[in-house]
Amino acid sequence: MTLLVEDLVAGYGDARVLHGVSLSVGEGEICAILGPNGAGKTTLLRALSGMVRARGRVALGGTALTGRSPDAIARHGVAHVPEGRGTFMSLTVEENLRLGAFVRRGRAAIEADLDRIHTYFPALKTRLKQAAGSLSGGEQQMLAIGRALMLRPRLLLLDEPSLGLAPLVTRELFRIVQAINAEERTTVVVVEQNAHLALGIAQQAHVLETGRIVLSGTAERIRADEQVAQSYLGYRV
Amino acid sequence: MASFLQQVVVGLGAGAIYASLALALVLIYRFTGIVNFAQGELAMFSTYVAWQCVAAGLPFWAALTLTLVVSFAGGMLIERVIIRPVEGAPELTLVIVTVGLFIFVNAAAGWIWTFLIKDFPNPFPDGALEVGGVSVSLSTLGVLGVVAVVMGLLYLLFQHTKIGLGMRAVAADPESARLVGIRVGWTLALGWGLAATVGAVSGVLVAPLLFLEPNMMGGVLIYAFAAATLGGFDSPVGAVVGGVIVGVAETLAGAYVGFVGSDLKIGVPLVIILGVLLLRPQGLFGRAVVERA
Amino acid sequence: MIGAAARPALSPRWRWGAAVAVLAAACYAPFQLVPFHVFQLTMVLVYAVALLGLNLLVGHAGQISLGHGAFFAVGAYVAAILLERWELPHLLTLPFAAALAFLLGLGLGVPAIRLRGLYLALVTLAIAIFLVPLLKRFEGMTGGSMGLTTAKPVPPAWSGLAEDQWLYFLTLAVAVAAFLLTAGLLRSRVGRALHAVRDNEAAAEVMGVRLSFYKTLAFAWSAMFAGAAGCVYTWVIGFVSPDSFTVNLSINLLAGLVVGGLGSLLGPLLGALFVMFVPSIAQSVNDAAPGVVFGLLIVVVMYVAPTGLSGLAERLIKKIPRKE
Amino acid sequence: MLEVRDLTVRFGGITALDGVSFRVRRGEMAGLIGPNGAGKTTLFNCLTRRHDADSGTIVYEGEELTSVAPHAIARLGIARTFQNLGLFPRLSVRDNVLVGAHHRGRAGFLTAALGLPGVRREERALRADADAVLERLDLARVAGHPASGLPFGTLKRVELARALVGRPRLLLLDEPVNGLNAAEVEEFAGTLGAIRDADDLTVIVVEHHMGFVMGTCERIVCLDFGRKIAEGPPAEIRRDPGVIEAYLGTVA
Amino acid sequence: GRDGGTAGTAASGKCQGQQTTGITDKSIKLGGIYPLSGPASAYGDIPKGIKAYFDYVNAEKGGIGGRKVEFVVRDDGYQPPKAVEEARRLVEQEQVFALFQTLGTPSSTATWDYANQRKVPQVFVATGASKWGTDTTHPWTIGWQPNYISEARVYAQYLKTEKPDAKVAVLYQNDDFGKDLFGGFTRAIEGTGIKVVAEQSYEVSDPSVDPQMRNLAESKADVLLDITTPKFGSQALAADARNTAWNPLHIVNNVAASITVLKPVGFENVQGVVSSTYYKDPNDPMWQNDAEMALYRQKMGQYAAGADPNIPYHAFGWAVASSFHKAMDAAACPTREGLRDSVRNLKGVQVGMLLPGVTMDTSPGDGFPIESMQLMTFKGERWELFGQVIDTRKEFGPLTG
Ligand SMILES: Nc1ncnc2c1ncn2[C@@H]1O[C@H](COP(=O)(O)OP(=O)(O)OP(=O)(O)O)[C@@H](O)[C@H]1O
Ligand SMILES: Nc1ncnc2c1ncn2[C@@H]1O[C@H](COP(=O)(O)OP(=O)(O)OP(=O)(O)O)[C@@H](O)[C@H]1O
Ligand SMILES: [Mg+2]
Ligand SMILES: [Mg+2]
Repeated sequence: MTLLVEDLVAGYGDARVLHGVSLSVGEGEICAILGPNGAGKTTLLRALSGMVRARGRVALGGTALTGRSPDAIARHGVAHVPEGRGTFMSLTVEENLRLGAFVRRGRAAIEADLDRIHTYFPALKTRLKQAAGSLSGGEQQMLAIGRALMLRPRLLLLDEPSLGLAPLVTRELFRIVQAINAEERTTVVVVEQNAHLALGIAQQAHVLETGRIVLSGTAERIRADEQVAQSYLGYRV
Repeated sequence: MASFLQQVVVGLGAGAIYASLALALVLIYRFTGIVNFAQGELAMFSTYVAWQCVAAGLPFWAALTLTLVVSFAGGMLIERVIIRPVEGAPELTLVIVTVGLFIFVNAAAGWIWTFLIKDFPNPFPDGALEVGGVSVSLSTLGVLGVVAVVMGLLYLLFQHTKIGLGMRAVAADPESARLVGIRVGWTLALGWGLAATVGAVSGVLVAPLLFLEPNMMGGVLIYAFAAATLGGFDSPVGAVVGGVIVGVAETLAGAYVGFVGSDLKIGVPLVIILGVLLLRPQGLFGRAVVERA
Repeated sequence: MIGAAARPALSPRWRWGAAVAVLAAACYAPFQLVPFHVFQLTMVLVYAVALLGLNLLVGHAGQISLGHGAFFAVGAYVAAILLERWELPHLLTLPFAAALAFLLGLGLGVPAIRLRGLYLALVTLAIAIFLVPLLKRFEGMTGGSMGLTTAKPVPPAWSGLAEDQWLYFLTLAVAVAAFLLTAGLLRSRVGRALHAVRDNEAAAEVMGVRLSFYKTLAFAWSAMFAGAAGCVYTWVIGFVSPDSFTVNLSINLLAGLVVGGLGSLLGPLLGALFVMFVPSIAQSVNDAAPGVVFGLLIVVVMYVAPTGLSGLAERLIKKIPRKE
Repeated sequence: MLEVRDLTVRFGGITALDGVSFRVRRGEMAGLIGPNGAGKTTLFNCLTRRHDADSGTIVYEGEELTSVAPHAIARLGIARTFQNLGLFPRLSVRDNVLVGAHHRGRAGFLTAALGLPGVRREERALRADADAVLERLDLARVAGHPASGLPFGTLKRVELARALVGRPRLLLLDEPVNGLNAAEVEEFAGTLGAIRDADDLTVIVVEHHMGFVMGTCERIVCLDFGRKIAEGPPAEIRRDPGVIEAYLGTVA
Repeated sequence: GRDGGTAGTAASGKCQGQQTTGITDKSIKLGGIYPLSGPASAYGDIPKGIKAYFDYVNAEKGGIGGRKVEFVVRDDGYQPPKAVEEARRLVEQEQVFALFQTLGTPSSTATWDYANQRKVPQVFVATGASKWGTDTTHPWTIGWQPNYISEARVYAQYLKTEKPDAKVAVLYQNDDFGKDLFGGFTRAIEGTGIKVVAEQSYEVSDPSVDPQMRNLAESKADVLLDITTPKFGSQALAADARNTAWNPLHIVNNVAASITVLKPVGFENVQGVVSSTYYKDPNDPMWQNDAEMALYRQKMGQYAAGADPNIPYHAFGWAVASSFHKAMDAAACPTREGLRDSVRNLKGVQVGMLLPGVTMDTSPGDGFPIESMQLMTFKGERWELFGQVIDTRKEFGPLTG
């Protein structure tokens, strides 16, 4: 489904963080957001999923999302892997995953999806009855992603999904996202510091700096940009 | 021996009463993550509603049904009107709001119904069962039975239903609960509604034994807190086991431990609770929270 | 934008200025007010001292006590017994009351090492409940349910003050001392350690904060202030009885603190004002059932100021435009 | 400086660490890598006494750590950062950092409450130190801001500042460059190197950012399922088939 | 400041130099302190009866001696420090003539030093503690209702004649009230064949007295002395009724003897219960045709609309207000000193709401206005008075500290 964002303004209390962000992501497209520490990437995703109040226009497949509560937005098919993961620490891993499918119906499909998550992240499978709070950092990250996928979202918002994941798993993760995107035409917005990987699967990308989009284009174009290369792709010791 | 057993039975009866309110406390704790100081007063208010229905000529069971419905709606209304505006505030703020609610409901009941003692029809038949020289009143049996049923229902709700899962998610982390699509506001309102209903059951069980007046649940609340603390605040089974332990221990100590006597017997559950919590800080049946650095 | 969020409501210089102005006003007040109002202010200060202590524990160290009325009662009873049975001069009762409350707080701090949040709160509540029959039991010492009546402190001739004024200044001295002591604590490494324990125990411990030590001592200091407040209470009221120290007192104290504002220096004072004056306001609104109004007022205040009146005050002060 | 011998930690049925042994020399920068759930954080937790080891020993500067009280670790000169952030959200950045210097202070309840001159002197000194560290890590601008509400990357730096102000000799960093972009990682590597040289620090760093680990660490230990599967210089580790199989994957 | 706001008329003649604060030729201002909030709010009904009485007197009788009564009620929530505050508010700010009723022993004790220092009459405090009458250092404070010790003596006397070898089980509230009454009883049976064989106390915060009743039943005593407040009274009566294996003579103290306490238990369950009384219970059919009761009902309806006249506390308020009326009428001077002296010099004063034969009598050496009670037993749906009105002073001699 097409995601349309126009002139989005958001912040915390009196402090404004986003100063009019506009972008559009076509159905089944992957959009990468890059930007330095503190640019407002997280805030952008939070505004999309309703976690922070925002002005402007957000529409998914023609339905306006602005001003709606996060749960209404989630019921509309938007899944968000938030910064800090939002794990239900006192619940078990399995309960966390099932909560991802809370708004879905159809027992069989949900069970099948649980199995699917287990194959994506075998590490979780052996920990199903364990309190999610006792997982390692990376395992919790897998859980957060798994939980989002359990929604079978139409729009998937990923905030630094590779955070804390081992290299092997990170690559696997991006492969999975690409596969889901291809098979189910899920629209994806991904904020990611590992620009190589993000640009590798994205069709388009935006660079956010101090709450404004300073550069947009196709993934290839962005990759070719010198500034971007220096800040996001460059590091080789 | 018979006399000892008789004391145990008396303690069981008291314990069942504590447990009935403790169940409501546990319920709301599970849903909202707070202790509700007004729970007892809401139960008392519900009981007055039932009394009013009976006084207006309704048959007992119809009055009871109506009361449960009214209590459920009232609980939800309270959540919407009083709790919702402070949702997301620090936990203690919420607790103090329930203290305010406690004072409000107590005073309102006195204002509406006066402080005269009302008798409340007993749903259970009079009389007692005699077993080996120990007499167990049918009321006590009835209360125990109802408490067991409510406990079972709550256990099923918590452990085996989707709403149970959703509600635990809300109590654990409301923001994440929203992110997965749970209507947090409705879940909380539902929690208040259900807790008020369970509270109403408690009030209706208690009223024939303690007599209905605005302060009826004040003392019960204290012991219900003790029961829930001992059993672990998030477990319905714990609430009942805790209630029974508190009731029996207190009764036996009051009867047999000379220097404790009936004035200091309230110290006995305190000592038990301290002892248990020092060994198991999460209570007998509570879940330990795993925290990782 | 970060600067704006970081700006405290008042700069330190302003804070000191305000403190000095308040103190000056406090010293001037008793000469301007009728004795009844002087008495009311005295009681406000008594509660403020207790709330300062409670704030140290709840607001700063993050541990909930629903039983602070018990420490208050212990302080009050120590004073009453020393005055009544040993005929000690008033001022001498203060160290004893504070010390005994401190020791009891230390003892109760031990379960606090292990118990968390709710469980600790309810254990302290149980202790406050238990205290009432306990006071009645030791009748020979405590006067049982009849309580003890004590003499009021007599103003020394050199002061030229009336009894109410003298009491007021004694209480003010205790309150200022309590305020300075807590302010000193909070400004230091100790205050930071308490805050750290409140916000994240595990991280605090890794930083070298000894949890058991800080938790028990926070309890003890907090109890000490409550005990001192109780002692001054006895000076002012001249009568103690078990019924004066029921659970309601403990719950009122906590409610007052939360209403005033947890973890702020101003909170205890605002909370004390609330505890002292709002019940009368409630009665003037509805004297058939003041509780209805009082209960509602608590709810409404928490609605308007979820972080307490001090938070509200801070927000209002911030609204005043100032040049940067 | 540090010797871990045969360390085993179990949680119920899970063996998080299974007989791990290794040494770290003074002044060394060691890397600790391994798949998610391999036990890296658990190892840090043992070093800082968050967990009891089921068996094994940890000797730090000749002292057996397993019998040291958790709060006494900081005084021995061990500081750490947390993988999922372990800040004090309501405290300002400066106060967060000052808590890191807690063990360097002496003020007790009574002396602090009375505001004795010694306490003030000590406080002034600590504040000066904290401000210096904040300056060095480019945090002075946010020093008065509460920790909650700052961007993730900033908070990571606050944690580092908090660890440094305690003047540690052994610094344990759990995924320090998490969430930083390439340029920021580079900058961080530079800063860390400078600090290490200046303060004569020994560092153990857990990180999944291979560029960073391979570029900065002199020696790397790789864990998998709680066991050490490899140890050696970066170049060797990079080619180790076990490490590739379990952790890096084929295109490392 | 409001000092001297409502200075009264200057007293003249023999009353020269006495205090006239709060009283003029046209008005008299009284202040009362009751728990209107908190767990003891039930007592908050007393001032409603008082108010109704004063309103009635103001409207239809031209006030007390031509003075319209203004009655200011303050709430202390049954907390002594609050009572002190409210007493000072009434005296210093409201400038009342007298404190007409403070309720409860703790609140009254907390305020009496102040009232006496200030020389403000604190009349007819609503508690039955004996110290109001025996204490000699607080001349400005006086009680009204029969003190608990005297009441205990009435029951002791009754047992001495009816059951000289009685084995008594006692249930009492663990506070000043319970202790006073129980203590008085123990002293009154000293040297007789009557023995206390079991005692159990309860706290007002207890949910129920069932466990205590269970323990008392073990004693197999043949008399139960039930010293409780209304709710616990109902519970004890019900527990006694439920326990068919134990059937003691149940003596319930006056505080819990109202028909409103007995009715919820079921009249069939309280037959033969014994108590004593001194004022008329509006629920008791016995007083159906009583003139004062009729007046009370009518005026309550008129001046206290919405209040239920069946609540005995209203009748209590009515009775104490009319007692005050009588005392004020008898005062030689319309001054605070006049009131103080008047209430300590009552001679056979009859009050309509008191039982026939119960009068108010005091003297400089006797600070107890009401010391007579009559025993009664419950039959059918009403109390039945029996025997004579017992003047405990005559029967047992004066009560001393
Ligand atoms: N809860 C909050 N309260 C107040 N300000 C906040 C809050 N969260 C973020 N901010 C501010 O918003 C700005 C943008 O933060 P945001 O987290 O969106 O950045 P980011 O681009 O995601 O950075 P990072 O890469 O470090 O995660 C920052 O200046 C931050 O201080
Ligand atoms: N308290 C606990 N209870 C049960 N299992 C635990 C507990 N703590 C840790 N574990 C398990 O121990 C294993 C090791 O965890 P640890 O956090 O050390 O991994 P890690 O190597 O740091 O992984 P990551 O790279 O994901 O951070 C994990 O599988 C985790 O689930
Ligand atoms: Mg971010
Ligand atoms: Mg880890």
